[in-house]
Amino acid sequence: MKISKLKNLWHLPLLLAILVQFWPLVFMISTSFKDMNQIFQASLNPLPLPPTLVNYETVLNNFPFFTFLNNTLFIAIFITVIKLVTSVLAAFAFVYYDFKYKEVIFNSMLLTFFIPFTVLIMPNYLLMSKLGLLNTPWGVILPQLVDGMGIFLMRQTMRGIPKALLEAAVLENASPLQVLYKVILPLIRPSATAISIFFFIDAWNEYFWPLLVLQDKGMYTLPLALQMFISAEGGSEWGIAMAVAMLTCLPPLILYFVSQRFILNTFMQSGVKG
Amino acid sequence: MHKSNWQAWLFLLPATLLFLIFFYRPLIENLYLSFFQWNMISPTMKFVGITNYHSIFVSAELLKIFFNTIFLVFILLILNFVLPYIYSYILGHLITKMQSFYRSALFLPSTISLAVASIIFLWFYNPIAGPLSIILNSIGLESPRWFKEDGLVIIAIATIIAWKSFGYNLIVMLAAMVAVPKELIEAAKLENASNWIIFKRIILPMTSPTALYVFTITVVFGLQYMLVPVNMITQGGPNQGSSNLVYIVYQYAFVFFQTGKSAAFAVLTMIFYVVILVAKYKFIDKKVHYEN
Amino acid sequence: MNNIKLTNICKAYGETVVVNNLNLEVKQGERLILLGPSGCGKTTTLRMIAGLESITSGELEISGKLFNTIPPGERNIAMVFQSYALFPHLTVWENIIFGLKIQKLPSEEIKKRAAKALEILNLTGYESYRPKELSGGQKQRVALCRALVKQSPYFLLDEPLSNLDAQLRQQARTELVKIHEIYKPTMIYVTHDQVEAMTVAHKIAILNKGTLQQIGTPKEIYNNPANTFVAGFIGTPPMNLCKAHLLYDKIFIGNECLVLPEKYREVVKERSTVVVGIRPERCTLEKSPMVEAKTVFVEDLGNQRITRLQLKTGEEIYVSTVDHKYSFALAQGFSFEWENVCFFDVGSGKNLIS
Amino acid sequence: MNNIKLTNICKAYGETVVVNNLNLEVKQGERLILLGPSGCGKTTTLRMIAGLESITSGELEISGKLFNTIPPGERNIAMVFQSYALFPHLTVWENIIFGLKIQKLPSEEIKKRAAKALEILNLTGYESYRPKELSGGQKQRVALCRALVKQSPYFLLDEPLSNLDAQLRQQARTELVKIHEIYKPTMIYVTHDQVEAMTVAHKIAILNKGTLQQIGTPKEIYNNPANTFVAGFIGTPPMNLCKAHLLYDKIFIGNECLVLPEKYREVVKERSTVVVGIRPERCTLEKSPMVEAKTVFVEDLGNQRITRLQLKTGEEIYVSTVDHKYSFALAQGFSFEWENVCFFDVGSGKNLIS
Amino acid sequence: AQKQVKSTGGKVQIQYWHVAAESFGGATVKELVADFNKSHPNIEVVAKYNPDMYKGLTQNLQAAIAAGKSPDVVQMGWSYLNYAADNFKYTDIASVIAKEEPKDKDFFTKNFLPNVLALAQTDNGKQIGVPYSISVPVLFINPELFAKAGLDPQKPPKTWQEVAAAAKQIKEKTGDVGFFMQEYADNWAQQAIIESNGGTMLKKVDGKVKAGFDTPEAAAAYQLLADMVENGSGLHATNEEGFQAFLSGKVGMVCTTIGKRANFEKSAKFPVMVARFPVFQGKPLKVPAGGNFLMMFSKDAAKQKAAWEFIKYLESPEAMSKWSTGTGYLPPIKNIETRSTVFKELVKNNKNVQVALSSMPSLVKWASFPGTNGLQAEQLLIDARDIILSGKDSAANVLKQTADKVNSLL
Ligand SMILES: Nc1ncnc2c1ncn2[C@@H]1O[C@H](COP(=O)(O)OP(=O)(O)OP(=O)(O)O)[C@@H](O)[C@H]1O
Ligand SMILES: Nc1ncnc2c1ncn2[C@@H]1O[C@H](COP(=O)(O)OP(=O)(O)OP(=O)(O)O)[C@@H](O)[C@H]1O
Ligand SMILES: [Mg+2]
Ligand SMILES: [Mg+2]
Repeated sequence: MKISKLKNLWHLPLLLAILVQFWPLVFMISTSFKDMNQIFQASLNPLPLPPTLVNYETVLNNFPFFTFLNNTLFIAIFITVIKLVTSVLAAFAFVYYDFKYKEVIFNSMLLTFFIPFTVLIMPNYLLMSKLGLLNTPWGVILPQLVDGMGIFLMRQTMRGIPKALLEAAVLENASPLQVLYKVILPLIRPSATAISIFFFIDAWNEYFWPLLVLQDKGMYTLPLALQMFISAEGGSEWGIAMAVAMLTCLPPLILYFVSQRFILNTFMQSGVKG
Repeated sequence: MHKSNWQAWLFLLPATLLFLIFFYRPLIENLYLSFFQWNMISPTMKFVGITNYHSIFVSAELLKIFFNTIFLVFILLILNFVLPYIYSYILGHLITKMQSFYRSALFLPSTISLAVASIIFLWFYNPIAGPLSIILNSIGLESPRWFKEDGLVIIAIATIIAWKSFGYNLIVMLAAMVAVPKELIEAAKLENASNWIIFKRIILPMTSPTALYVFTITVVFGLQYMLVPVNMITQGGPNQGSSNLVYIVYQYAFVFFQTGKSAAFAVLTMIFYVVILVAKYKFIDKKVHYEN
Repeated sequence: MNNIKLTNICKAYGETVVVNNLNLEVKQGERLILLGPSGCGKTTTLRMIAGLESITSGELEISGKLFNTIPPGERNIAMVFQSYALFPHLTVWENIIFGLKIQKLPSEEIKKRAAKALEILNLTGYESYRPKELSGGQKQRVALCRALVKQSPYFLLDEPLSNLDAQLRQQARTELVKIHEIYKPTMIYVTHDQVEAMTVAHKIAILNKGTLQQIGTPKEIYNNPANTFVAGFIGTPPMNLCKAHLLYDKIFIGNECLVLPEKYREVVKERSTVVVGIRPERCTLEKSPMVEAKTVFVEDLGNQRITRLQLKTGEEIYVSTVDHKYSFALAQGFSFEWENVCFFDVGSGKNLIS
Repeated sequence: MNNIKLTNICKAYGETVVVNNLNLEVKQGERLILLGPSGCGKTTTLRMIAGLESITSGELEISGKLFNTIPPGERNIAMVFQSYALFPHLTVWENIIFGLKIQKLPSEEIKKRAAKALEILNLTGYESYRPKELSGGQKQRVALCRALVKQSPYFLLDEPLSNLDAQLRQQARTELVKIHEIYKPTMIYVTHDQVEAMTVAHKIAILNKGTLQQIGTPKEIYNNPANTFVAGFIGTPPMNLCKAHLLYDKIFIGNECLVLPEKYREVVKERSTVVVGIRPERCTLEKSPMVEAKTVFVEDLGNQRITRLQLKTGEEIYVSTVDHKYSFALAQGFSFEWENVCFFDVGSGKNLIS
Repeated sequence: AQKQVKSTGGKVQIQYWHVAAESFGGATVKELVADFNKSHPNIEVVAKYNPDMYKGLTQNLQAAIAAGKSPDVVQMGWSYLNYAADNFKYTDIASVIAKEEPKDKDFFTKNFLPNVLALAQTDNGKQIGVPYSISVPVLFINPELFAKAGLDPQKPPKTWQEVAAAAKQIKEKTGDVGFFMQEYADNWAQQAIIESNGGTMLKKVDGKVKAGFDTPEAAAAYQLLADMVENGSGLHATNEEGFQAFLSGKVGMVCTTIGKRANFEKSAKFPVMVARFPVFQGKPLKVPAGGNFLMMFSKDAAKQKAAWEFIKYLESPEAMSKWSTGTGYLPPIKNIETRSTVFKELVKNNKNVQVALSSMPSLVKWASFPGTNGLQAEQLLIDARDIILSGKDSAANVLKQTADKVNSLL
């Protein structure tokens, strides 16, 4: 094919999109290295001159940053692990067994993915309150332990395994758990990893539900800690807020950078259809 | 494949339980609560019949909120459905270099917390001191009050959501784009078809199932994501200008402490969704080309 | 007595019957080949025997015991899948001992068996390779290996060679027969490749649309097809089938009046029409032929020429000749010998001789 | 003069050269078949001609004009893809008229052409079907139809029959030739099926690893392969190739001392070793053979028997016989006629005669 | 952790809920609690921060009470006074004093001005808590922008007419915005301007509370703000945006709580000045008290006593000075300048605090909307503010309509 110069014009909209998508990140990074004065003087200038670590120092010295970090980690990891387990088990049932109303049950699970979370918050909040789980990590964790999308993605991944492999294992007298353990899990590991990372990032970033459930600062997750610095009665501390934002975004970003190929491929291959 | 029902159920048990408790039970409870007047603390709940629904339907609020919802959905569809569609075509079929770079880079914001995004955009849209206003000023325009004008506020909120979910939608669309067999496009090229014709006559129909999926998640995720920026930036203002069917549920429950009306709104919202889903199956699915 | 016996086996998916009243017996040490067009139910039959598919009705007996409801893992059947079904995350060695480990055999025994099988199949040295590092032929041997180590008396193979290219295929099927001769398991082998069927089988069972058409030795099937379906299915080009009218001792093939020998008149009995079948390679092109015909088209395959002739009735006949034996350019038609002709009933398609 | 001419065409992906210095000419109305093992560059060559792949170096002339940089849409070439490349969301009719509509032909003309093509290909009545509702053979015909309606003087086909089963394939290729005879386009046809190549081609070009091995009529290629690659590639079983030592007028095949006729001594010249090639069907099994050999294995394919013989040197020879002609059980070896023997250079593999 | 009140080793443990974010008094709370715990070995106060200000705290309180785990001492926002009185089972501090510590019986009269004490009383005069933090609306000024516009920052506008004129001048001379009034999700600052023009927020008709803001005075006050926005000299934006703009030097005056003083002084690149909340020509100054008062929710006697001890400590001049320094709140107690040397110093050194203190005698109650729909009614007034400021309709019309709606809700 003739590669014309015109073809390169298509890069323009893409570069524009990159610019738009990256601006907020650049702003966040640069502001986090500016002191109060710089922030309000030159908001367009991305280069903090001179860069200062004062915001990070404040965050690390004056705030229980590591408590927030621990809380977030605990909640996100717990959710990720359990969600992975529930999704894998359910997806396995859908892939391995044939039972009555299979598709109906599957669809009713998938459907939950389409229910807006807000519609559920009040009853769930009341439940947490009845169980005495408000202001505990468990209150945050419980309603997030299962995910229609997760089951869907897992099932999709497992469907990619040739049925003959499972049958070969069955012929060798492998029990369902052995099939899951010895055949399916090793085979879907890359996708499962990607999906878990996505679970983790989602749980890590969750803002709204923890905001309702957690009241005690000692319980806070990082995204919640953020709003301590914005719209506070005493006024907003932009530099500090951006430093916290940076620290909040860093783990997901690192995870993404490390595993982006997996993640993108998993979404590309899931062959989602409505 | 294997018929042991009870075994299958054993594997399904954890997920099923959790779904029942945290997804299906609340739907029912909403219906129940919507017939009562209550403030979440008082030990007694007052049965009021359909009063809550009645007061919702007679208020002017409902219309505005409904309109806001539709408008938000409309903007989101442009930003998160049409735009990714076009971009995925460019990315999948029109350029040959740097594909994976664009892919990775454009997906990146999906990993960022919406709370962070909201704060950054709050600054971005500042009508006096924000970068956008500085740019607008420099070309002689005055920045509008993004978060204080009806309509504009919805657009501003929508851009925050778009920023977050553009990448994911793009990737999903892109997957469908590249799944269109290269040979089909080449066959069309041999017939001297232009890029536009290829897009219109081949890509569009062949990616329609995925497009429908992206369409749906744009609506669903959009209304879900909206909660964070609205709560952090506008609290539904100005004058309910950024409120919508989903936010109002939260507002009545946790700002006004009127569980009955909140629940009633939740029920209405679910009905709205069901209508959309049914409409999707009835009208849109017919026009979609499904491979299987 | 490690035989496999199917009695009136049926399989239906909802309304559609996929295997219909199948009766089949495979004796100990025998190689039975299931042959048939795509979708005829070969795989389904195999999977029912393996227990991977439930049996709708009928009885499956293995070694004289009713096996209908025994779970697949307990049937002690070794199966080689069309796609080999090697576990891609395991090495050759791990693949081979997968089942033995689940059976919890002593590790000494496992090692012994696996080493032996690897040696027989010439795979020693490949133990730590992963399937994707192997060629098609090697993969196929690993799959065989995994079946071998089970030392199961029953071997089921579902188109084990279909993924190989022509050259490898020939090698592999020779190997397969060799291995069978060593272990002598009772073997059922599915294919839709005729050459494979003809060369490997002790007995061939031909299926069509879920119904058994014929079961017999390759020779029987080739020379004496039970009906027109089998006749048209076996051989490339397949047996020529054309309608012939009968009048007293005369038979009209392509409007040509021939005398039907006494012997065959008993076969066709009172019929006024019959379908005659002659294999293309049993026809000869002649200058003064028994049946006159026009040469329409000649395909030269190098080692063999296919001549398409058109009879006066418009019917077409293929004649296959080895080119350096005949001068076909002058041919005015074809001849044959009566003993090479099959007679089929027009309605049912049944072979009237067998 | 609708010919296609490739001069020194090369195609490289980065460092790897996929097509190497290819020279090829297809005359108007000719059917050229590109044959070669998988990955040899057949598809790439075709795609360069269609303009779907850029040409690294060399010249592509179509009708005498340099076509290297003309965009594919303007070349007016019809192409049938291996996978058919039917638009799944369009009906048969819409698929066929897709290109015509883009060309903005008057709708009368479109209708006329499409109806004609549908009729020729026996697809009338299927206009409103979608590709997924068609069988493999029908799909293939729709793809052909789409190419036909263009009434383009150039036809490129990339393994158009590879997805069909044996029976259909035979039908389809006859049809294809028939259609070609009607329209007489200049045609390049890619396949790796030999039977197809032998029966369809006016000329065959054999590629290996991007390099042209031989170009000639099917007969030339079969009887006189240019080198050992072609010899081993064409024919099932392929030509027997074995090393022979020469001493004065003697030639040693399988340790058997034979007298090489004068005529061939000139061919082999001063060489002390040579590779001799004999087609399996040109060998005969004899009780008192020219070359003694042990029968290792006999495969009965019904219409033909393949006998594997082992020479004293350990080399193996296949002999293909039509079963009712020879009694092979008593065979002590095989004979052949010198005129059927090819001689190849040991180093380069070149045929010494041609 | 939600350790409920447990008596460990004879210690009474009580919970103190506050809204002091880390950047706004959080450290002071810590210091005060530590200090108290040290000096009261038999009591242990556990402090708990509640995000999202008083709304957040009220939400949490709802939940805690519903779960039967109410805290002991709570910072309650002034505007939540009626809601708290109606919906929460609080502990009557006066009766605790009478029962447990009779010696403190004149605590209230001794420490507070009557107008300040009244802030924590319901409409029928019931004292439901103790005033703790007071903030007043003031005018923050950017003197550099003033100078640039040819205005004298030393003579800040005293009346709203002057504010409007100054804003206009700033806009015309510098192109920057002249004025911004805070737009929190409450009507606090707006109440100040309405009432300073002689309007009211709520009125009582036949013992029932009705909207009182549909008067010409209220409309005029609001219209003045709307006109500023209309002609470009005033800014209508979210709070955060307004403050960002001010700190970036792009707004001349910001009307907001004195509580922002410390943050503004630290963040702005110019010397922030504070002026008193302006008045309308010839009308008295009325500023609603922002901040909070302390309420008690202890149930058993021991904890009630401990809670009272703690409240007394928080209201002591020393603690009060620390609190005021740490937050910028004004102390509600009488004569603090003379009772605490720390505070004396603070006032002497910071003119801005002085200015704020001078409006203390003009304190009035922050209007609080009663009833189950009270919060929703207040939201209506917030919505009205948006409509008026965006210039969609005249203030008079909007206030009238809103009053009708509010009346139907109340
Ligand atoms: N799960 C199923 N539900 C319904 N029909 C099925 C199912 N599985 C197979 N069939 C049908 O049963 C018939 C027989 O299938 P089977 O796989 O046994 O064919 P086969 O002889 O192995 O064909 P091939 O040579 O193509 O492998 C086919 O027509 C197929 O469509
Ligand atoms: N885009 C590409 N980049 C690098 N190598 C390529 C590319 N496309 C094809 N090749 C290589 O070029 C060689 C020739 O490919 P081509 O598709 O022409 O083979 P072919 O002869 O058509 O084979 P087959 O019979 O399998 O279709 C192959 O080795 C292939 O791996
Ligand atoms: Mg099969
Ligand atoms: Mg190819």
